[in-house]
Amino acid sequence: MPRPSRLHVPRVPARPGEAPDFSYVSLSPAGAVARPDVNAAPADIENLSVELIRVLDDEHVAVGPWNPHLDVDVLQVALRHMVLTRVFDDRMLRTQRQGKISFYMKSTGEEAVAIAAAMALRPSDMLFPAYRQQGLQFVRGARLVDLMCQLLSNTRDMCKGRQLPVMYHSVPGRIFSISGNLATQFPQAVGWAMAAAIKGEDSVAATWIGEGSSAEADFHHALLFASVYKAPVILNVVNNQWAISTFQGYAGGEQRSFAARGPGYGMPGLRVDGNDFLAVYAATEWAAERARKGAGGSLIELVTYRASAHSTSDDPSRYRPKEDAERWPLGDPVERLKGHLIRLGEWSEEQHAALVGELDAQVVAAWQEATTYGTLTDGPRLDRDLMFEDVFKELPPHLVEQREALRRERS
Amino acid sequence: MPRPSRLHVPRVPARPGEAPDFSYVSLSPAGAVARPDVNAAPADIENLSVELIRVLDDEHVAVGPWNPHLDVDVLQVALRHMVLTRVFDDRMLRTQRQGKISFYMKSTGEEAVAIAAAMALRPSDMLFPAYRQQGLQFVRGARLVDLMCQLLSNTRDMCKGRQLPVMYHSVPGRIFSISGNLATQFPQAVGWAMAAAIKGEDSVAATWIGEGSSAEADFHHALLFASVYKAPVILNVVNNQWAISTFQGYAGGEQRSFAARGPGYGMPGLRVDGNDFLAVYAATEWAAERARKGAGGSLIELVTYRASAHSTSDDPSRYRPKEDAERWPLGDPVERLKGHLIRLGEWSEEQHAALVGELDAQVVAAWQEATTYGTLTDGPRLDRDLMFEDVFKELPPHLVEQREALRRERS
Amino acid sequence: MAQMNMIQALNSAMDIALGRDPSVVLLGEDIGYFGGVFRVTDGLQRKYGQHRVLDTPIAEGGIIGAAIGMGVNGLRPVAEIQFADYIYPAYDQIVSELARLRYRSAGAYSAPVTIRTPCGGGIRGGQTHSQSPEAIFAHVCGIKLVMPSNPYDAKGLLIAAIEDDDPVLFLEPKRLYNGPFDGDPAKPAVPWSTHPKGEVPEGHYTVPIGKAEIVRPGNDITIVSYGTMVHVAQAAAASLGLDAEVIDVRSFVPLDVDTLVASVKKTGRCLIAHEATRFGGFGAELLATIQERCFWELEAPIERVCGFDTPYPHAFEWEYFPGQARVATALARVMEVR
Amino acid sequence: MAQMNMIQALNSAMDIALGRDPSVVLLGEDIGYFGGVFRVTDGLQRKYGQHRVLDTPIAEGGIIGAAIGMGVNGLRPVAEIQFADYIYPAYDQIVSELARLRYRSAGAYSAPVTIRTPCGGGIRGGQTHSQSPEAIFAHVCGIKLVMPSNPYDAKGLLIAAIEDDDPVLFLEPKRLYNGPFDGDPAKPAVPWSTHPKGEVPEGHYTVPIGKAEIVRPGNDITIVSYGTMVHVAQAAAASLGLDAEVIDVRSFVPLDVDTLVASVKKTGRCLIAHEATRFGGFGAELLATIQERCFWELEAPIERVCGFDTPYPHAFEWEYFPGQARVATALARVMEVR
Ligand SMILES: Cc1ncc(C[n+]2csc(CCOP(=O)(O)OP(=O)(O)O)c2C)c(N)n1
Ligand SMILES: Cc1ncc(C[n+]2csc(CCOP(=O)(O)OP(=O)(O)O)c2C)c(N)n1
Ligand SMILES: [Mg+2]
Ligand SMILES: [Mg+2]
Repeated sequence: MPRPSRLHVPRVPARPGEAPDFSYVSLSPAGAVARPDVNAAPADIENLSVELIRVLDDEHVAVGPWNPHLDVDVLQVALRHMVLTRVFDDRMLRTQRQGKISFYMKSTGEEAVAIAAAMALRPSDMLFPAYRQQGLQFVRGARLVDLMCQLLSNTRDMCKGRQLPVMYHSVPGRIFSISGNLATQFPQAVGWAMAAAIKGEDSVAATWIGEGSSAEADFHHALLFASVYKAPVILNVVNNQWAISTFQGYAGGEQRSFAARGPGYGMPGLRVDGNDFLAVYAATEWAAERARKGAGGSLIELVTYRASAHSTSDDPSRYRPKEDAERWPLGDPVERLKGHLIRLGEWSEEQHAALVGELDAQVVAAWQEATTYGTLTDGPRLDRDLMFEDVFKELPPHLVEQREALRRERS
Repeated sequence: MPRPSRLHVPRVPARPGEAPDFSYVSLSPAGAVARPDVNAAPADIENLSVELIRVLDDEHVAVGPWNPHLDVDVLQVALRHMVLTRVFDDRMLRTQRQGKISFYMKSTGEEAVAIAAAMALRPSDMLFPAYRQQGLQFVRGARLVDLMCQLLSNTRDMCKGRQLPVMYHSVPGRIFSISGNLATQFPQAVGWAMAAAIKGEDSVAATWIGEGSSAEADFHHALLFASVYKAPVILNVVNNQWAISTFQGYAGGEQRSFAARGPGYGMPGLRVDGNDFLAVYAATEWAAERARKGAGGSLIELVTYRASAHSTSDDPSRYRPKEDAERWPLGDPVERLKGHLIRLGEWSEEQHAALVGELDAQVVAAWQEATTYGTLTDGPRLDRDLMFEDVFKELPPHLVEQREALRRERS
Repeated sequence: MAQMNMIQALNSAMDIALGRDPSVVLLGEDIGYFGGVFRVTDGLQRKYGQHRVLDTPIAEGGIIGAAIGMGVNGLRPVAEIQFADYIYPAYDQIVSELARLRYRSAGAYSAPVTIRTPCGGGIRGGQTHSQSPEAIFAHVCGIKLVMPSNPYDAKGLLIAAIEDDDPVLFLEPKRLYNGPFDGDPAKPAVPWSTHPKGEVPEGHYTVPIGKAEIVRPGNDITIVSYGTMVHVAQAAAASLGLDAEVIDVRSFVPLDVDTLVASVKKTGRCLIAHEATRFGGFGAELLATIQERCFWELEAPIERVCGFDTPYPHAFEWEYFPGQARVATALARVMEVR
Repeated sequence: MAQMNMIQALNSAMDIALGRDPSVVLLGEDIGYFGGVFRVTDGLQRKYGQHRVLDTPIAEGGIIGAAIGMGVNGLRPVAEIQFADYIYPAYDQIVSELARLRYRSAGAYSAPVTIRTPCGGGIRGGQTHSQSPEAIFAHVCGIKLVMPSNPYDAKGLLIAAIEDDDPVLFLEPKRLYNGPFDGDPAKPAVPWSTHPKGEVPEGHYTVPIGKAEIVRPGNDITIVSYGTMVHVAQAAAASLGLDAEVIDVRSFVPLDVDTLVASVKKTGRCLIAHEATRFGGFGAELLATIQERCFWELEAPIERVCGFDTPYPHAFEWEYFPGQARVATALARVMEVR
């Protein structure tokens, strides 16, 4: 008789067919967490990694010491970016379903994470995203057509056809090239920040990683190097509860918050309501100021929920309750910011519907233009010689030879 | 004019020519730290990662709640193991200096770390050491001659000539094979512990890593997997202040204790006086009991000092003050245990001198025997066919061919 | 016998291994409750429980590190790396540890870990879902390395791998999961049920590691290939009406040199085809081995048809992929030499 | 001109690079205050400060990850990996990131990182201080790969590497640090001052990446080699009184195919010698490349003399090492073929 296993396996709160269960998410009331000085010693502010920094309360009122007191026009711009992200995601999903692009990844439900952070940072700060922070592109002024051409791998693709859809970058927007290999950007962002410090500049690097990806070695290397050299970096863990089918408990979230890793390395860790635009903004502002003052990096856990599928290759109804997203206790980031503006008397349902319509029309128009530059299957195509370029700065002889061979084959 | 660098670089307290400076080591008085229940929640015992668990006070008296109350004969056995380790190290260094072995690594000043842990564990527990825990071998009953034959890569070498000196193992002693690649044993120990749990056994795995090596990815993987599956494992970080020439501040020790990484992953972290046999014993016992009860792994930081060179290839006078070791605030582990036994009236300087003499004679005798089985340069040699074995369980055709080619070459 | 695609065949192999030997455990990202992103482990956690089919953190290095420890403690872990492109974070644990443990400890310790991972292109996966890293593991001593090209071999080789006391890296050409693929993406997909190797016994059997297979005997030229390219090569030879002898390498380490050499001695000509990039690829070792042993019988230079020495580009998948036309051109060239 | 051993030549290269270009920074384990375990960076932190010559945590993956970020932010990092045997934890950052960044971003981003690491055996370092991993990097697209065999090339190639806008992996055969080594450990050590390539200009110069060197012209046979084996091969050929043409590959990627091919077309015979394990080693690519292009000129099979396909065993260092006798036997065998 074999003995029964004694191994602990993380509990997954609810599976398909079961009722959603978010009792595991520990919440703090909006406004309840103190905002320490940006130079505070990490050991004195460990509570930030346990509590939950929130600004918007259930009545959509901004409360407490983390309220960034933003002007209404800033809030309206933020809402616009968030709605655009959502509209864009929805349309692009449809184009994928129609077979126009090979793959897509939505950020639905976590738009505030990227947009608030990008707005709280300076244009000179460098961003190292994972694949689900498309909001950064909008804040940093990307043209919709340019993003779409990347998705289409067409003749105007910024990646020259080399990357899967959504693996954007932007040199003018200071957004780094997205990698398909999870987590690798994390230590790179720290290195970038170290270089900024070495050059005596006060720019900050910010980077994002999924809570699932935080299990990778790169996460540790980033925290360690950031701590050792006090690099001016903001390390964001987007805890959207799921990594494809794997619950965050399998990434260590069952025993402790992800924010708590920060204090373990002698760095502040902030646990933040990721669906609260104002809270994300305020936390990012705090960490950026801290970094710019030379006090070193911070780890920010953004507590949010991946409301859509992992990607167009995924079907979440196989591994979690269908009603999960609606029951997520931190609500929807777009609805919450919208509610706040309405509450302030600076927005209305009518204005909102008009905005959605306007942005949707923009997206549709951009898509029409983008497809004129070709799609994966139709229209103009990138020159296949491009396949051999940029492996090195200059083409070495063996790639010249291979390029010629392909030319001959296709002539 | 380039701007001055803003990068933070860890401070090294003292370099050659400067006075030793250990003001950075935060101490707690012996007996001052409470001993929580072994089932305590990690969040409730974070103080253990900040304070310093100590039992032996400056008068060599065992005090406080962590006193393991060991019998005198156990203490005498412990002292014997520690003295043997030291004598063995000293003799083996000399044989290296005489060109008899190619390389050696001493554990001088940190003997308590391995010996107390091994004595506190059960023989059925599995040990995954780094290269500086030779004390484990003595506790687990290794024959001196067997260890020496490994150092000599001779005809009785347990590693069949394949490993550098000190890369021992022991199947009956349940000591894993030491790797030259730092840190790799850490997640392996966790996997071993997971397997023990899966099989329903109550054995514990213990593993050791240098504080410098804790920077490697494997350290993170180990903590993470141990936390996720509550594996019955004891993760020991031997903080002997130096990693070759690199001060522990470069491994993250400037901002925070290494023990504090534990709570970051939701696991207890214990900061322990590594030169205090009783403290190391007690902490190991606590962690083992916790693990056996199913409450999961623990991280133990052993605060100690590498009193000798890194290895026979190293010269520490190039990078730290010569008088450092003497001024180390936690003293010498052998002297402290000896002082404790004397204080108990169970030991004397005369007995000690006799013990040193006896063990030294044992070591010398064993060396004489070991060299009759060959040395790197003289005497009988391993069959060179062995070079091709154990790459795979059975020799594949290409290795048979290569073995034959070598036979022909040498005939 | 049953009809199985490669996914079902692999699933059946693990089902049988789990059923026969309580020390077999599976671990990997998304493999448990979900059954794997390619569904290769579908249903196994339900059948064998969460303690034998483990979902893991996303940490390939940790997965292999833990698997080694499990192997040392008497289990037979089968670890999945979600895509071969993501095996690099585990490279150190594989080459420095898993592959060397038996050697460095003179047999005192070893870990019978099997690592499964989907490889190869042709699924529009772009540069990070299309790689074929066999060469960087073939050069490492101490780990066996195999790749099946059909469901029958997939099941038999996987059972053999799990039962093997040495570590085995098991590469799964994902383009073949659902059906044989002759390199023409425009043709409608063909299921394995149309192929004789889609007939798979339901029970236990093994395909020996270390043996190549002559999938088509012939006399004009030897085509040495593996994985997806076995099917492309056969189609290319057929398109030219060549009487080619097509060899499926199947096992890189150990390599079945005798079968290769006997064939080339017979045909006097040889073409090597693989998807991986050419420079320093496994084709170089195949070519070198054959040249060393068949020099006097060779009537023409051995040629290699491989992936170009660039990452696998999303937009140029079918220009990149060494398809039928490229193989056929090379075959014609080698045959032309008199 | 000055007399320099390889350590001094490498040190001088970095000194010059740091002096000429404020964006050059060094980072690695023990490289700063201490000057490196082989003392290659001795004195550079003292001269250029702690912010340009950085001691790092022991985390090879972190070192390369951070170096990439630094490179993206306008620096030219030169990272040291203490031993090539310890480069594997950085494998993912090197192959998935450093080597692919320019390609995947279509030139928008790139990182001119140089990675230096001591490789090879012959110093009683056992299996974890003796490895020669060139093959597992040569197969990766997007990173240049070089290995000098003497102080002159070491300095010139390292300056070229640091100034190169592509990433370069720079392998240093540590057995040659202090003097040329012909493979006979019983002979007294010879210093570089006895060798013409120990004469090294004190100032700035480069040796181009991508060019092999004919270190000894000859007509009987071409010996293709690199690193320590260049010296062993020369001695072996001399011991037989052969008029061998000895080529030092120097640059694996890009490979100077023209020089190799021209030589073998001339001599009609070829022996390849390297220390790395044979199976799937870089010798296979060299052999394949030459066979494909020189088939009609070859008078005998190309042979390889390499390390055995086992880890580098401590006790059998000199049986393992492909020394003069083994090279000479192979040379004689190739020459014998008529
Ligand atoms: C190194 C590596 N391992 C595995 C994968 C496959 N993979 C892609 S996304 C993903 C899940 C990531 O989850 P998380 O980090 O939580 O981000 P999220 O998708 O929730 O935004 C996995 C396992 C990969 N891309 N890279
Ligand atoms: C992966 C790896 N990187 C680097 C080295 C080289 N190395 C050997 S020991 C050592 C220092 C380790 O220091 P620490 O972990 O503090 O252990 P200690 O020597 O102090 O016991 C280094 C860098 C190695 N063996 N393996
Ligand atoms: Mg997630
Ligand atoms: Mg240390």
